[in-house]
Amino acid sequence: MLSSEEWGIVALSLKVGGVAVLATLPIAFALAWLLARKRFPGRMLLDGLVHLPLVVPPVVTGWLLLVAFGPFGPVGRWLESWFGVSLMFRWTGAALAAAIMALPLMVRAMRLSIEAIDRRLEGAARTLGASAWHSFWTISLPLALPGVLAALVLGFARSIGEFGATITFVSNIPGETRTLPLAIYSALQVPGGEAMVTRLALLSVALSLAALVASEWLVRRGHRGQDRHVL
Amino acid sequence: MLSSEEWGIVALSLKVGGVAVLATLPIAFALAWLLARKRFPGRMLLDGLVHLPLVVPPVVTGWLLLVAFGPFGPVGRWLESWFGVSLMFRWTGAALAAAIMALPLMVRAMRLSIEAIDRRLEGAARTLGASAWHSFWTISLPLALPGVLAALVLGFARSIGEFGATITFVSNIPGETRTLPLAIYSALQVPGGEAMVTRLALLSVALSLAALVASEWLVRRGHRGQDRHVL
Amino acid sequence: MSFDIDVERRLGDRSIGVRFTAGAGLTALFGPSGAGKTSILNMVAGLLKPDRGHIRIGDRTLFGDGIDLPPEARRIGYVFQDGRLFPHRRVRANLLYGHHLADPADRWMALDEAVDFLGIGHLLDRWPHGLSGGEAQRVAIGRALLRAPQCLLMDEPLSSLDAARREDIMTVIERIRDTLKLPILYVSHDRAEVDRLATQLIALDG
Amino acid sequence: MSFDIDVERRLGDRSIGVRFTAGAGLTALFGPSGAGKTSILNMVAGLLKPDRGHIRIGDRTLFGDGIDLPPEARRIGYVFQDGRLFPHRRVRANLLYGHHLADPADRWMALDEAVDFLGIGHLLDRWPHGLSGGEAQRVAIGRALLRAPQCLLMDEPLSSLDAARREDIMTVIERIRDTLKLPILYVSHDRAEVDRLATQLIALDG
Amino acid sequence: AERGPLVMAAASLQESLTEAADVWAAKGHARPIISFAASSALARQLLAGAPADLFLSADEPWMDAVAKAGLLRANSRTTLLGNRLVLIAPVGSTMKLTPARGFPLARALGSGRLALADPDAVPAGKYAKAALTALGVWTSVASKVAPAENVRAAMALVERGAAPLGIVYATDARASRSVRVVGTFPASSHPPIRYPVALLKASRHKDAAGFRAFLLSKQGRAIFARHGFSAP
Ligand SMILES: Nc1ncnc2c1ncn2[C@@H]1O[C@H](COP(=O)(O)OP(=O)(O)OP(=O)(O)O)[C@@H](O)[C@H]1O
Ligand SMILES: Nc1ncnc2c1ncn2[C@@H]1O[C@H](COP(=O)(O)OP(=O)(O)OP(=O)(O)O)[C@@H](O)[C@H]1O
Ligand SMILES: [Mg+2]
Ligand SMILES: [Mg+2]
Repeated sequence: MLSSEEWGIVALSLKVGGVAVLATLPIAFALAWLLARKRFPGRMLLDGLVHLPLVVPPVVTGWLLLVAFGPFGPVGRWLESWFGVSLMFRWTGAALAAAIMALPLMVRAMRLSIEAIDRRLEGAARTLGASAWHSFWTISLPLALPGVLAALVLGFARSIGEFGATITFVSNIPGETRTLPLAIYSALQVPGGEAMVTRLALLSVALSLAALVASEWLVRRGHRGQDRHVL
Repeated sequence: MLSSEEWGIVALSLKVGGVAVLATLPIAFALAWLLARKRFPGRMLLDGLVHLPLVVPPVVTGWLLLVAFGPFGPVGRWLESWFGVSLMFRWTGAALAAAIMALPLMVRAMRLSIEAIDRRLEGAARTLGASAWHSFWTISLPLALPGVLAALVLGFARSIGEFGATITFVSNIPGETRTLPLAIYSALQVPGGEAMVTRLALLSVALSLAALVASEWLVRRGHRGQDRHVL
Repeated sequence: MSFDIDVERRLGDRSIGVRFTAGAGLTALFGPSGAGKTSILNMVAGLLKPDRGHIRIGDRTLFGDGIDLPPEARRIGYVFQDGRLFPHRRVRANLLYGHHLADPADRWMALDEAVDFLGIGHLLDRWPHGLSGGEAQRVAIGRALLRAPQCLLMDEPLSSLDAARREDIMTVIERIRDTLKLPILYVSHDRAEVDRLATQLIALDG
Repeated sequence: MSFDIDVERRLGDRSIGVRFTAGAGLTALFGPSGAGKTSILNMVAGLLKPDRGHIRIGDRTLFGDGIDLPPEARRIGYVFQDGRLFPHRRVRANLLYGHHLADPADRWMALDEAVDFLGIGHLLDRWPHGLSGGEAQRVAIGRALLRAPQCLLMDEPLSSLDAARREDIMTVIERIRDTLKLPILYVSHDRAEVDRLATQLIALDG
Repeated sequence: AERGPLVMAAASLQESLTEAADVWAAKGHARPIISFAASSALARQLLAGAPADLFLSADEPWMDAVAKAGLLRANSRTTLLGNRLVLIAPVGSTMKLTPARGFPLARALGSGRLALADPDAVPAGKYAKAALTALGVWTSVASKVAPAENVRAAMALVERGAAPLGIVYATDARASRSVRVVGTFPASSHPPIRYPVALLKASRHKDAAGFRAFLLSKQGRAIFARHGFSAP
């Protein structure tokens, strides 16, 4: 059904999208928590920064990544000299680009859920002997689960669809950075490539539908009979 | 500070983003409501469809729009012959592209808020004489407001940043479809255009920050002292 | 005859049911925790659909014989066991929510009067969040009375009030029962309260 | 001397304050709705920070003199006026939440015993959503007792329970008061309840 | 003011064509409205029935596709410009290398990559691939290529040091201060680089043909030459 090249592209997309979303999740949650719960100077600024990848065209984001993480860039130079690591032309670079593009969506979704938590339940947990930390893990986080799941779905879908920042930052290298959207782009550049485009586009749709179904299943599993509002 | 050409670009971006978000808002809310509240055959499919613009690379979305809404496309032909309207090369087409790209983000945000509503409050409104419709307007919708505001912010930011679908669908026409990201793209094509790129990128950042501040202000105004959890 | 109720409904793995007719006045539902008192009020209010049976109040059929009136058409004032105030509306807007929706000709209590005997005048501009338990309960009573109901459902309305306030409100309930002759379905665990107010007593067992 | 409390706190445009010392046993807080009873319990529990003053229980200072213990270090069992059960955990997990966190050596009640006198054995696998008012209240009492507290705060714990269940629970409270000698701060509007349980009565006025 | 003709032009013509339009407008004509995007995107818009007057493509196949759909005005297609391919390196690089048959490109790259526009899709990349193939070095560098979205993106990779070498149009390299031209590819090593121009059948604008003629005129060609384009 799929050629082995197509399988490779799908596998790479899954790897890039999966790693991007899972690695971003804790950071995004921390940011969502900060923005939802804390008042500090520079909060609006942080909020703005988080939204940036949404506003700035992806190619510009990719270009900024190149400027920062490229061999001449400050971060790139530092990574290279301290860890001998370079993200250039690597799938890890593609994951970084995808993660940054997915970040605003993930933060917003989780922030909405965190803001909807009944904080008195956290107080109740504290009187029952839970430290702030324990109450976070057993009460706040589970109650924010709808947002976390929404963040996973949105983030994964966005990562799977990421194109502009990726190709600008790490170019379009088969087997390393050529994810589904980049393969689709290549096909679109060729007159008469529509059949290939359709085929690959349907593939990405199938991937994200699978992610959706999985997340709905998780929600349903988590919700069995419970409801958020009690007395 | 800004040249008149730059002012024109900013004004166009605001118009495109504003119209896209405001026109999409009711549709997105209706979809969010359906997905959050109703169980019907094909619900997963609808959910998947809503997420599509996130997954499929923007150029593909633009291409599909072109195929459907172009003068030779089925919808385009119908619009032309019945209403004498064409979206080709028009800012309305850019708004359509932005709206479609913003849709998944807006639906998710509002869906999260709708799912967090304490439905017993709607029951209470009904016993007080409110029709389902009145209870929706006076109880459900205000309680879903955090999600609506998040949808506005996310949708506007996404619209302001929309590039791939727009340039593919309605091209890059000064004064009509050349929004900020397209102007940035044009500047990027000019070697040494970095200064211009930076300038325009900062402009889009400023726009979206303004939107953020406005939304935070709205939230605070709406929340004065209230809290979602009572007894 | 004001109440003619015969309903049954499965909840989880148990079945809640009751069958009674009651004359005018205040009918007290009595029974242990979990017996199904709240569920029965919910069925009368139209918030919970009985699996079978009928609900008639006076000469109106609310449920049964193919009829199933929506809650807003039942013209019932329901004081919930939990306050269930609207968190996004101030106390005044909570009180007036149903009042504004009612036909002016049907209204039989004014805001001032309710505010007065409930002693909530100083709370009108507050948000529900931050009200004490008893304060919220009083606002909930006011909201239900101001909606111009033709029948009252009260689920432990006085449970967290002090004796003096309780006395004031009971006086008003008696007036509603005797002067306005509204049928009232009343849930309480307090024997003294029930003895004083109830015209009739329906016992449920758990 | 078990309670030595002297606190003050502004809430909105009013000031809540109380100052009392009480001996061993059960101290009842009595006062009209809105007097500040719940706020005082919240201050003792560490959920509301007094503007000034001190809170001492036995020989431990919970607040004042530069000390402000976090709620989890106060070793208090708090039965809230509203149930405040964790909606995402089943009844059993709600009951055991604090139990598991307590030092086994400090525990003085087992799950079985609590379930037994509260009569909630059939609810253990249920979600809090769908519990009746009295059922939720009983689970909340159990959860506070099982947390192995060294002091109890109870805010109208029996308000929506029937007489028989109330009797069972009062017997247990008496036992806790007399055998375990835990200091208890108790809010109730029920005169009979207070007369029977209270060693000492603190009146607050609104 | 009167609207000028609508011109669909390859993005790489941005500076030169803008200048040409300015000069044309200064002659008292309505200023043409120019949409710059990838030739592929523009061609697809035309294929979908977009009503434009003039199309300037960066390569022949997309113009062919539009022609095949019967959208071009008869006899209006002609070649406007030519360009050259150059090998570039970051400005600080001291690399010496002349593109010629069998030149040691792979060795010069070492473990680095060669930045190109996508050789399977984007015109500049296709020319580069053809040139390297003709010079007999393609097989040795094929696995070291970094295919970018377009020429400018490829050049950015070299400018930022991500790639030690890249192949771009002479016009691009000339305009960037961050890259150095290492060598120019022999014109014979690749198919001639040509920018075709054509009027569209759907064109109604009275100035369309005039603007096309102006671009092809001596004055027009001089503007493009100033930006580094060669005559076709
Ligand atoms: N969704 C549900 N699933 C399972 N059982 C339910 C559900 N909803 C209610 N019940 C059960 O139905 C019974 C009746 O509940 P109801 O709230 O009517 O009791 P009640 O008589 O009002 O009790 P209380 O005096 O404690 O308020 C309870 O045992 C309750 O646990
Ligand atoms: N955030 C707030 N803003 C303004 N007033 C507040 C706030 N929180 C509490 N109050 C007021 O403080 C007073 C004390 O409240 P508290 O809940 O302690 O009363 P209580 O004695 O427990 O009453 P009840 O018996 O009705 O439960 C009430 O009048 C309440 O309205
Ligand atoms: Mg009940
Ligand atoms: Mg209280």
